[in-house]
Amino acid sequence: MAEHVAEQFDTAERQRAAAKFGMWVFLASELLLFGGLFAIYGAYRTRWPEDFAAGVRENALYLGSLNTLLLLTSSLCVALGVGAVRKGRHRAQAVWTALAMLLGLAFLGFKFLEYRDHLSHGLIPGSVKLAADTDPGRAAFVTLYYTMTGLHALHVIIGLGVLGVCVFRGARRSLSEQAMEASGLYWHLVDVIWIFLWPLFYLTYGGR
Amino acid sequence: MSDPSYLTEQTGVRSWLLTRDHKRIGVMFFFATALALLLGGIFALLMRVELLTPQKTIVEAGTYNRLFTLHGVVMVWLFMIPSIPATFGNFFLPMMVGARDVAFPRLNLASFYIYVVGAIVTLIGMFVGGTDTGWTFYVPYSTSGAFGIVPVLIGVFILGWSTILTGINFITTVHILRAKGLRWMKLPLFVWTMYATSIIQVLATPVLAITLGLIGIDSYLGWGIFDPSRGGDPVLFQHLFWFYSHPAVYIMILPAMGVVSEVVCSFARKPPLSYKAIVYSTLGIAIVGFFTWGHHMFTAGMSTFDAGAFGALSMFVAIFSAIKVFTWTGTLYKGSIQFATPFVYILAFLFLFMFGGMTGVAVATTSLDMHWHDTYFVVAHFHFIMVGGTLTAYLAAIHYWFPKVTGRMYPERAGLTAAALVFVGFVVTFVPQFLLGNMGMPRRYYDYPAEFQPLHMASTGGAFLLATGLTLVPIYCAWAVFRGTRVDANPWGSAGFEWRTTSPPPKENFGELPDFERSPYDYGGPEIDHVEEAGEAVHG
Amino acid sequence: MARRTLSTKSYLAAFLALLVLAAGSFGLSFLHLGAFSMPLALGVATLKACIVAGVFMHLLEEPGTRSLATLIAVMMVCILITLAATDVATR
Amino acid sequence: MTDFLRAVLFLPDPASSSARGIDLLHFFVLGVSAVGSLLVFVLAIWFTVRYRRRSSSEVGTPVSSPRGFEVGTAFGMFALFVLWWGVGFKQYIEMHQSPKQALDIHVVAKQWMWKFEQADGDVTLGVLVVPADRDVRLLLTSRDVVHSFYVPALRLKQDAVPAMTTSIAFHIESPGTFRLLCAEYCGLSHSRMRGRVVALSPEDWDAWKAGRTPEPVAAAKSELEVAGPLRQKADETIADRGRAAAVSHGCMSCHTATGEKHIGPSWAGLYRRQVTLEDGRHVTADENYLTRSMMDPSAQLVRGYQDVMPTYQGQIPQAEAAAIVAYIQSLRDVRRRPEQILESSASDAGPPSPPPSSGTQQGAE
Ligand code: HEA
Ligand code: HEA
Ligand code: HEC
Ligand code: CUA
Ligand SMILES: [Cu+2]
Repeated sequence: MAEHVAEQFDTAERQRAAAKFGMWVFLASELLLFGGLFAIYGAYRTRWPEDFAAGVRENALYLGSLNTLLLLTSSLCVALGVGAVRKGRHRAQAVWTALAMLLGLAFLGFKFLEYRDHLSHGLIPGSVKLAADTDPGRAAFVTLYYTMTGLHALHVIIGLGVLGVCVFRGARRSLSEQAMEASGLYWHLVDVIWIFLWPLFYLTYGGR
Repeated sequence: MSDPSYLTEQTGVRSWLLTRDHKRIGVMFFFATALALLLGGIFALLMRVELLTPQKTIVEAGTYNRLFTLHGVVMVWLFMIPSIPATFGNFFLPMMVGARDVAFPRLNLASFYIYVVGAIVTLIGMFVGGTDTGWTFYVPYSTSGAFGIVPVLIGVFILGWSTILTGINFITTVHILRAKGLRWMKLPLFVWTMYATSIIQVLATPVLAITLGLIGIDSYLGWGIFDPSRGGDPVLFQHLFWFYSHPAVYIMILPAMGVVSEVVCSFARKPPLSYKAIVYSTLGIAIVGFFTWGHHMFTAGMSTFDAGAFGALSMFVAIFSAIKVFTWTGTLYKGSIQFATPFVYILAFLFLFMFGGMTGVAVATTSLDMHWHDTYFVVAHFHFIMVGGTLTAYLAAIHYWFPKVTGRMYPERAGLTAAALVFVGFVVTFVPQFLLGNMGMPRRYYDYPAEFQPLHMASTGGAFLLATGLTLVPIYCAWAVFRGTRVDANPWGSAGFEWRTTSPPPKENFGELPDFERSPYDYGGPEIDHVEEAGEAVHG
Repeated sequence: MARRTLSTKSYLAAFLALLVLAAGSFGLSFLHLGAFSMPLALGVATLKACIVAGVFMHLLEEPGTRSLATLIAVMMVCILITLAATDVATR
Repeated sequence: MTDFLRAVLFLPDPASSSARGIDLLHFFVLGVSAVGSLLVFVLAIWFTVRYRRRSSSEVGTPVSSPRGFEVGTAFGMFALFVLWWGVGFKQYIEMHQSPKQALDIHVVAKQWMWKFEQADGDVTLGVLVVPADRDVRLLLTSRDVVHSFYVPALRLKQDAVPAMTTSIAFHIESPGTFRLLCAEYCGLSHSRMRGRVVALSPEDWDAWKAGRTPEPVAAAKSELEVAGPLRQKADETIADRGRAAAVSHGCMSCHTATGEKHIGPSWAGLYRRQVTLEDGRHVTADENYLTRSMMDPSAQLVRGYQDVMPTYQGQIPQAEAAAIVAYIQSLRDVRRRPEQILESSASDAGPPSPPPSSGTQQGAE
């Protein structure tokens, strides 16, 4: 289908460039949104290195790593989806994107299991128990864990919504290349954030 | 009139409220932000009246604390940050890059409504919640109050997204929609400042959003991220808050600097002394401005090491502003200077901004800030820049572009009278505040020791003079919209792109696209070679 | 259209590289690396992020300004983290 | 000359030599700013008159900036600012260094009152009584929100932050009474959170320590609106109260005051020593370290000990925590047992600890 070009653009090419560029700027903004949390993590980890390492050690290493695998794979699927739409193969696009969504849902499912496990161990942010029974460093770790992965999970949910629209419109062959690319960019950003959350919350218990 | 302008092309309330025309959105933003200015000004005057006497004058302590919070929040987030970018930026940025509209017109309209919703939520939140934290929301005071500050936080959070969307729109427009032949280093200087402002908006605002979100969580759910009784670090909150709020002061001043560059060149009818110097210093401010936030925390218990680093970086960023001030002044040399209201405001700007900025460097001097921090000296510093600098440039912009936006001229005599009142009123209001700071008068004080009273009385008197001057502006402007003399396309004889179309412009901005290869600062005239005579005269 | 387009093959190669790096990072976490574990893990993460950005997000296809914009954002985040953490460390 | 400038700038009379030094920088900085801004203003106005437009079609003559203009401006400004920064930062560091032999006073701020505790148990509300011509160091903390200790005559200000100990030093030259204000917004009565700093002559100081109330102190108290007693001469010193608190919180089941090592390190001779941490870092056991060791012990584990000490965050009231710190300070000169000296000098790779000073009031018991 011929793309509709809005009046402010000379060509469809420019319109496509604008959509993608705008998305990039938005992603830069999103990066800083997480940046604030990373700064808090950095400051508190500097202050309580031991507590944080201990906190990491107690997190579900295998579940978290499985989740990394899921998100990386979903990113590949989205990238293949974009490749497909560029070649005009809308069907393939819808399939790849749907697959990515499935992986994303699985990610959320495992995340949910992890949260449930933590909560059942009394690691409830803000609870009196957490404040009273744990060292402040441990409590800070737990709180940051929920805040950072929680905000990330929120982004996964939004990303799933965006991808859902892409599947829907792809199936009806009414999805423009730029819309798919922009949606894909968003999903990849969610992946990139997780690439950093993974070591911060699951891997770096080194030391002892 | 032959072709309909953007004002007459469609009429009716709906055609305004649902418009995607960047010019109409700019006009709507203008009315909304001017209303905010009025509101913030009323709060300021109430505060000034209260401060007439050392004890209670008209309100109780609790009310006073809410007043300065309202004043700060309204002036910063409802007025100053969107003021120039969302009104004049929206109106002129697409014209100045030769585009028919911004890149994402629907997003643009959305950001207007997000602003309106955010503003309403913020105001209602503050009245209902009785927010009395000051605009800085320092923890643990903000998270310990019996009244929820959560509604205000949500309001400011929403306003932040409006700012971010505007920023994304502008950056994309400048990158993608420049007209053929318009190269980066030929862009009007106002576009450059809007571009730099947008970068800050996009990169700094999300940090505010997350920080406010966290104190919302702290005070509502009690997670204690910044709560010292749970091991949280209140000083860390200050780091995050100022990581946004210091760059935010450059969101407030950079657009004003863009206006100054445009008006100076137009009114002297010559290119700037050095185009490159202005462009690079604009970008320099936008980038280095991110590294100086800690200068608000010299007495906060921050480490001595950080204090030294932030002090040095703050002085570094001031150099860019210095280059700009000297370049503007030098631009006047050998100009053909028209003396009219916008230019009067520019003269005021040069003086007030420079002194305000230098006092900024003064408070950035670590040992001096030990005395000045949180006193009226700081209050005077930032009012010199925000009122004497930005508000003054905003007024210059109103008068300079009035004929372009409305197709009519404001009354010059009234304009000059208002400008004189504003300048005198301003000096009388805020110079005494420097002295109060020196004497040791802390800010956010409802009661004060009696010996501070004479200076406070002078300040209050000045505030009313200032308010009188400001009130004149909307009155004669409203008159001029209907009764002012009609003007042709380019009443100032400017070379700027926006003056190369009819006044008011048509919906598509340009009937016939002008030649964008001709610089917006090209007035003809022989290029004289630098150095010799130019040299001495330029150095202040 | 004069743009370089990344092929399906390059996506798969990138994915493979990501898997290898992830496995490496995972393996490293079992070694008792002490103070090195953090910089190493973050270094690998950065590399992975670059691959995702370059290939999946097509930064390699785009004009340099996109990369520049991203770099500036990344730089701001780093500055924020560094100066806030030095304060805590040297207070 | 300086007095004249002070009068013009409305600066209060300085009460210390560092305030005098700061004033000099103050004059220089504000002078340069005012003169510079006025020059630019006058120049701009002069250009406006000199180059006013004479006909409506006239245009300006393009002038490009003289060579080296931007670079010259940048370097000129840079040199000027480096000067300010250097002088200012030096002064700043001096105010934050702890002088040796200083009189330590604990300041506890709360909404909306100042409480001052000296090591010998003198507690005053609202009025800080210090000897003139002597180094004084304040150790500030807050019980609720952030406050700021501000004495304009000293050109000095320091925030009091909950769960943190900040410090600031000053030296008042001659007897006098100075205004104290709270400079960080702290709620409803922030503007009434005021007090006085009274510097006493040696005779008056002795009288004060002997339990009398010298005239300047009484006058300062009567100027304040703060109700309540001026002074609570505690029956015991702050260090005594610290000992009691330490016992009641169970510290002594793991720590000793005599130098023997127990589950935890002994507190004897701990204050101001270099402590070697588990991760190899060396820190000085100052107030801030001691406070943090209580509130969050596992953040800085001492080498050779288990991470068994519970956190006392939120369990010890701020005042008692400060008292315990004072108690540990008072144990500074208790000799450690030989085996412990051996043990610690073996692990002390860091620089030698500063020589203990005896002039402090902590050992008064
Ligand atoms: C538009 C807003 C704006 C701008 C542009 C600035 C610009 C600057 N500000 Fe300001 N500032 C505020 C708004 C602004 N500020 C606000 C709102 C606060 C209070 C916040 C609160 O606590 O509520 C504040 C507070 C504030 C503080 C904290 C004070 C305290 O609380 O103790 C400091 C400290 O360093 C500071 C420094 C600076 C510096 C170095 C600049 C520099 O960027 C200035 C650079 C400009 C110049 C230096 C002028 C041009 C220079 C020349 C022409 C050279 C002249 C040469 C000679 C005279 C020889 N500002
Ligand atoms: C943009 C920012 C801005 C502006 C313009 C102003 C304007 C003014 N401010 Fe404000 N001020 C702040 C930002 C601003 N302020 C901030 C951030 C604080 C800190 C708050 C805090 O501590 O948390 C502060 C604090 C502050 C204090 C300190 C309070 C305290 O610490 O106790 C005082 C005291 O005098 C004061 C006074 C004034 C006065 C007299 C004006 C006057 O200039 C106002 C004059 C304006 C009017 C009277 C309105 C007239 C307008 C119209 C009639 C409509 C015009 C329409 C058009 C021109 C189109 N302000
Ligand atoms: C269960 C035993 C135990 C109790 C009870 C205990 N501590 Fe400790 N404390 C330790 C151990 C073990 C260390 C050394 C390891 C470390 O730094 O955490 C220590 C270290 C310290 C240090 C740092 C000493 C140094 O040499 O640097 C201070 C200060 C301290 N404790 C204060 C207190 C106070 C105050 C209390 C009571 C309110 C208290 N402790 C209660 C076991 C205890
Ligand atoms: Cu205490 Cu203000
Ligand atoms: Cu600042």
